Amino acid sequence: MLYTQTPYQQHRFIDPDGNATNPLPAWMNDTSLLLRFYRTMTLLRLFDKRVVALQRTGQMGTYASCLGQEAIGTAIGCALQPQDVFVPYYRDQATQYLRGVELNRMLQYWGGDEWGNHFTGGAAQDFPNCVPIATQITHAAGIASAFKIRGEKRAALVTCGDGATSRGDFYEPMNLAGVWQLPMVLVVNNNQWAISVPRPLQTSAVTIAQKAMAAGIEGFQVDGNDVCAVHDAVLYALKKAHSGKGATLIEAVTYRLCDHTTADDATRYRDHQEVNAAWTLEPVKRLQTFLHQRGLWDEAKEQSLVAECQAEIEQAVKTYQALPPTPVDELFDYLYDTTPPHLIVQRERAKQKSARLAGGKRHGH
Amino acid sequence: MLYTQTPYQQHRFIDPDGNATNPLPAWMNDTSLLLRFYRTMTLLRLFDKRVVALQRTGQMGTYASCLGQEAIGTAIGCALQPQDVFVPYYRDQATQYLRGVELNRMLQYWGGDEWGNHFTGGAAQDFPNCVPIATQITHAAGIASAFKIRGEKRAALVTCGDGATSRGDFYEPMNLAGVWQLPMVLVVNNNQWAISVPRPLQTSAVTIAQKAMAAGIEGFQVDGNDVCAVHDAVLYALKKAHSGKGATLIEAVTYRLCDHTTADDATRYRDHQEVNAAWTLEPVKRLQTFLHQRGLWDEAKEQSLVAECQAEIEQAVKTYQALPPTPVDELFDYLYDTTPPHLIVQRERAKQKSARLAGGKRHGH
Amino acid sequence: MGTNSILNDSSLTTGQNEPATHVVTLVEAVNLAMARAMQNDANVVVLGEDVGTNGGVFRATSGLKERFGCRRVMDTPLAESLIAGISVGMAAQGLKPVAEIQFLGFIYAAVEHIVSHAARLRNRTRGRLHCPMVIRTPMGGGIHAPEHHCESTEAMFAQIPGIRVVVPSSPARAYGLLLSAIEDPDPVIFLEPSRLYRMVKQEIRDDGVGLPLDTCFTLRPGKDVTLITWGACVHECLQAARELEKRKVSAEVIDVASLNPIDYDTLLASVEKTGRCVIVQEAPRPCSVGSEIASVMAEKGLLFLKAPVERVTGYDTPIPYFRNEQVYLPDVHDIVTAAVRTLEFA
Amino acid sequence: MGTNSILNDSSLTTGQNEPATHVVTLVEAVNLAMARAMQNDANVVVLGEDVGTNGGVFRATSGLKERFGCRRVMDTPLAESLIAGISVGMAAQGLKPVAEIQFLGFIYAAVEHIVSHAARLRNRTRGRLHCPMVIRTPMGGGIHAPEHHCESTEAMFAQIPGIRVVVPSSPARAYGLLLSAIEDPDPVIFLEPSRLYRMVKQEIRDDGVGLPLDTCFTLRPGKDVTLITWGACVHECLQAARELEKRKVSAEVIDVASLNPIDYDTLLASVEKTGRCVIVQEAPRPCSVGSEIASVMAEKGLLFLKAPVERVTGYDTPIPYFRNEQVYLPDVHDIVTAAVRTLEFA
Ligand SMILES: Cc1ncc(C[n+]2csc(CCOP(=O)(O)OP(=O)(O)O)c2C)c(N)n1
Ligand SMILES: Cc1ncc(C[n+]2csc(CCOP(=O)(O)OP(=O)(O)O)c2C)c(N)n1
Ligand SMILES: [Mg+2]
Ligand SMILES: [Mg+2]
Repeated sequence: MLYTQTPYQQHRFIDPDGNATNPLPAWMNDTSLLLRFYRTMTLLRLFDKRVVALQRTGQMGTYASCLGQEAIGTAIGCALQPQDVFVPYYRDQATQYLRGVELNRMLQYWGGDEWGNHFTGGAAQDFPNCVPIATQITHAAGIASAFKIRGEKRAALVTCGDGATSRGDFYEPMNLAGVWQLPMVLVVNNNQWAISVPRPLQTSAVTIAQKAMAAGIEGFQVDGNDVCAVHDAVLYALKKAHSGKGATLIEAVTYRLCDHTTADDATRYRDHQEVNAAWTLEPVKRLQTFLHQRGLWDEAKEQSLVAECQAEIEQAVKTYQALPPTPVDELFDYLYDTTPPHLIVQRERAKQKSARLAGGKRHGH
Repeated sequence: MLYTQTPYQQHRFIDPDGNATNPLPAWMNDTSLLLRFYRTMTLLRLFDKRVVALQRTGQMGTYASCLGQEAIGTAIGCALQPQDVFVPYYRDQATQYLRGVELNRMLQYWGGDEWGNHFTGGAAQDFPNCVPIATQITHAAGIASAFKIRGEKRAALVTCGDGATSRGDFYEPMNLAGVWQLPMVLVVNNNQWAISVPRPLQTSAVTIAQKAMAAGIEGFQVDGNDVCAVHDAVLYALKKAHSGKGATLIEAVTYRLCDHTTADDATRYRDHQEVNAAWTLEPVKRLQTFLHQRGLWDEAKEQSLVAECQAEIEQAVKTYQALPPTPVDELFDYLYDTTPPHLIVQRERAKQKSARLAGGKRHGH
Repeated sequence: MGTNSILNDSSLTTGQNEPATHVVTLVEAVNLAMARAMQNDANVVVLGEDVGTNGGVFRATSGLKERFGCRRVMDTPLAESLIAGISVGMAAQGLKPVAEIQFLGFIYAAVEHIVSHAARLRNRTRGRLHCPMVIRTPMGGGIHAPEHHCESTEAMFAQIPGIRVVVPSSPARAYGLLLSAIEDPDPVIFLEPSRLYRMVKQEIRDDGVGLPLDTCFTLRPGKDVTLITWGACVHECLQAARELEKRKVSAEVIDVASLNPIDYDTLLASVEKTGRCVIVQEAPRPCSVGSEIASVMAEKGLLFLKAPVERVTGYDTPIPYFRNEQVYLPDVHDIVTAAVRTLEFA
Repeated sequence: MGTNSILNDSSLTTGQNEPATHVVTLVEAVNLAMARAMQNDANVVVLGEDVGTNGGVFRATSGLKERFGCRRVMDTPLAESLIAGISVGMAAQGLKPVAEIQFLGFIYAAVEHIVSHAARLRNRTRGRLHCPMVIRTPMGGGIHAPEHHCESTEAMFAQIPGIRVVVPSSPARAYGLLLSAIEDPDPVIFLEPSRLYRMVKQEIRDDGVGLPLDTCFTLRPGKDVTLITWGACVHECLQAARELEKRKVSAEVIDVASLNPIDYDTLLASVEKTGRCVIVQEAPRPCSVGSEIASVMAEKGLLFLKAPVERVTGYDTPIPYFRNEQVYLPDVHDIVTAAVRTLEFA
């Protein structure tokens, strides 16, 4: 693990074998939080598997799994405050879940329905997934600017991948965050691959964290497979943001154990050895071992947790599968605040057409 | 003067009082080169003044003067090899002049005529001025890629301003230059202002040079008012590029003694003291003093040089003023390699219209 | 460009008494509208390159920073994608950013944030988030400016569902339309014809009353031919109409003003009345706003068109460097000739 | 997406003997054309995201890196503005870059380099420098893809003077048009309908012969009504023509193929013959390629149009997420209905 200039030095608390690397921070005495980490990561791993299965059986659109990267989203989700705004990319299921986005809503999004972005409760102000790579970082800088302008003690936390760091939308808002001392936290999920492009072909910077120097802000790496390390780093950065001390870039080093998406076949461009090696570092097992050693976890607990998660997931899948398609009218109702005349005409045509298509389906031609 | 990580350490050879700061590099024994520096800077300073006068009297369009920044363009122009390609922004009159772009052609460009971009001779492959800020850097990376792909010992040297460093087009190609080890030299004319925006509002990075770390390439500052310092730095970077050792970012620290352009009024946003202080550091006087001290320059030489430059400039102004406007046909002839039918029709209409307008002018209505 | 802000006008700074009237240029009207909006709504903020101390390169934001402070009038680093993208974030948080892009020719880097985000945020989130932002930028030729400073690519935005595109052609419409654009809950691209910035002065009442964004403005009634245009060409069309009057031709002149969505009803009603349609724009033809209007005539106007639709436009080339720009810009003669063609058609 | 490159075909790798014929899909034809161009001209290089080892997310560049090496088939960092901008630099240096933008929805960041540089370099330098580059990108809906992967914003480029915009609708046209696009000395935006990538197979002769970029393709002669379209909709139009035939209506189907510049002569000649014009596109209407074609009919067709021009298009909204995309995409029924309307008009 490499560093860049920062007062922050805690890049890891739990090593790959699940052993603590002292000293541990006080907050790690909160076992309920540690168990919440574990539950979330377990749930997400099972959820991911289920969604991929749905896709393979034609019940789901293209899906981006977060296999192997659950620690990052979990750590962020548990660190964010209610008043903060989360700006995801598209591998942030764990954070979204912890922010209160229902699993069935995530299914709805990946299933091709705009209502999947209609978050409520704690996530009501969070941004939806962002497909155009890195653009969400600029939005986060705007959100952080709004907080600064209004003098609110809130932070915008935004995520992106390692590939995203090659885009102007990574540098421009980070530079602004430096000049305007914005309450922004940028967490890079460095999973070593951007689809088929390995990290070394993305940049020759030794670390992604050092890119913070271009913006004159603080940046550092953490072990992205150690949920505690990521959590502590995010706590540090959020505290800094909330107290008006500016923005932070956190590079969470992990590995994409899954294909890029269900539309991808990673065997075309990377070999087994690399993936197998990465499996020895993965975050869920690591935390489990750690909890075991502390007597906080056992086989029975594991089994009931898995059963509980399965049930929650199946419930979400049922809800998703029962959803009728969005009425096509909404395509026109949410485009402008007041729908202009020509769209009202088109809305009628669209309704008739969808009726025709439904009829067509019914009569099977 | 601050540094970033680099083996290169020669940020200054001539201090503001014209005194040498030893040790001087061998190439500085080449007095003819030193005199070429001085002649070019003197010519450009006089040229600039003349063009502004033309603009004030309605004989020229908006013009971006390089007052105070002559050392940078001069140093670059004398360091570039014929096989290299120069990719300017729009304050590079000195480099363009040394590359063989005639003064009257520069007048033609700023005077609103595309032929002002039709360089010949040594500049035939150079890019024209680039108005959309920073975009030229990406083109330079493409040119450098072509050299690398073809295995040619050539470099692309590109310039930009301090404001340009806030744009994606600054970071993206610099990052690529790192990954692909491109033969590219990026010289930032840090003249402290982007129109009315002072350098500290552009970025909170302590130096612009350190932005090179984001791309994993070498970057450093030089005294942009010391033509010898800039020249030595560019020689170093070009040698590196020619020998396949990759790209360099050079931050040349100087000051924009002029308004941003003739359309700007800098008194609205910066005060006299700052400008006056900057005048004590300006490059032409500095080199002159240095040459004096070495017995290479005297009042008589100065007078004849000024006269010679004035003559050259007046000749260029005459040529420019004698130019007829470009026939409007060319608007259609150079759009596509083969002009499509609808444009041939439009070309006829355009010819008739320009005849009408000319007629109109003649008859004064 | 040296005119000073009229914000020193005390009647304005103390927004108490009777709304003041001012005789202003178009750019001053833009300035007045922003000042009024900022005074009425603390959520309105202004951002862009050189909009602060310098008051904008055309002085559109002159005096705003002094009056409302640097937290509400922000000089950004030099990055258009950034300006558009942070505006999306600010707007989603309930601010009403009014961003300046220094020239339309520099907006292209911002297209991704406009098309993929600003235009879609409401729809993608089914109304959970929306984007009340305005991007102001000068457009068009005729000011002897350098290359890239004279673009007329309004169609690039007029074709995007989910945003509005508005072009004022007089100080009064600049004031009223900009106020409405700022109040509008959806993103608006507000294109200011730089050629008009200081062309005419007009008395306007600074009463904070906006003009509708969903209608064209019929500037001159007529019965023989309809001249449809927007932005700077409005003035050539009005002159052309006067020319035509001398020839006993009554031309109706319509300023489309809102290019997206377009008020088709007014346009169709006029052409139904006159039977003749001349569309005038600075932009090249292909896939332009003029194409869209002409195509609606082709769909709906076949029964009442007495002559083919005429388009008077720039050539299908980039606008030339300024030494030749006059040949490119539609002028009164071009418009009159086209109108006469529609009248002589049989 | 798992099909393998057909470059293993030896007759191709040793370009000696009789040009081989292959039965290929559209995406395989694209692959063949690039391979042929790279074999014939060492200046042709391919770049983009995932175009190397992965062979492109649709496998369009599959096998090229293995065959021509990583200096001619370059995986770039993830940055579209970069991809377009370095292509400009490479092209100005005499290379012929063929850049892939992974989806049309991600090209927006590249608009500045396309509009302000690629399209103008020749004109700005009066022919001293020019820009022989191709940007390939998949377009359109109908493949159940995530948001931003189904755009039809061809008009954004069809309106830009100085570039070409080409859309193939069959494997043979993909092969021939792409070869010509790569050979063309000017920048070409080459839009590949992803819905067609694997829809049909067709036998093509890999003879390196290109198809003209300045003509439409009349795919089906007819005398009663002209169906004008491009890209994926070509197939719905051909089906619609067959439907209409059952009703004794003879429909001419024209694939515009080159959207900028457009071959207006062929389109006008056809509508002059049939008197009826139905334009079909996936894109929304405002300022679209369909608008441009309809407007030309309004200018030139008044005397021979027997019915109003009909436009069958997507709605003036973004294309919905895939669960509703079928309602958005023009289908055979929509086209037949519009054609019948033109025939019943009186
Ligand atoms: C602007 C843009 N370009 C290209 C794509 C296609 N694409 C989707 S994901 C991806 C790779 C992203 O890699 P990274 O940033 O490392 O995130 P990861 O998927 O690895 O988590 C690409 C190229 C896109 N979605 N947006
Ligand atoms: C993309 C773009 N945005 C805005 C402008 C308008 N503009 C012209 S010069 C300039 C400031 C450039 O400052 P800097 O990069 O420091 O160069 P300098 O002029 O100081 O040498 C701006 C904003 C432009 N030309 N291009
Ligand atoms: Mg990645
Ligand atoms: Mg500067």
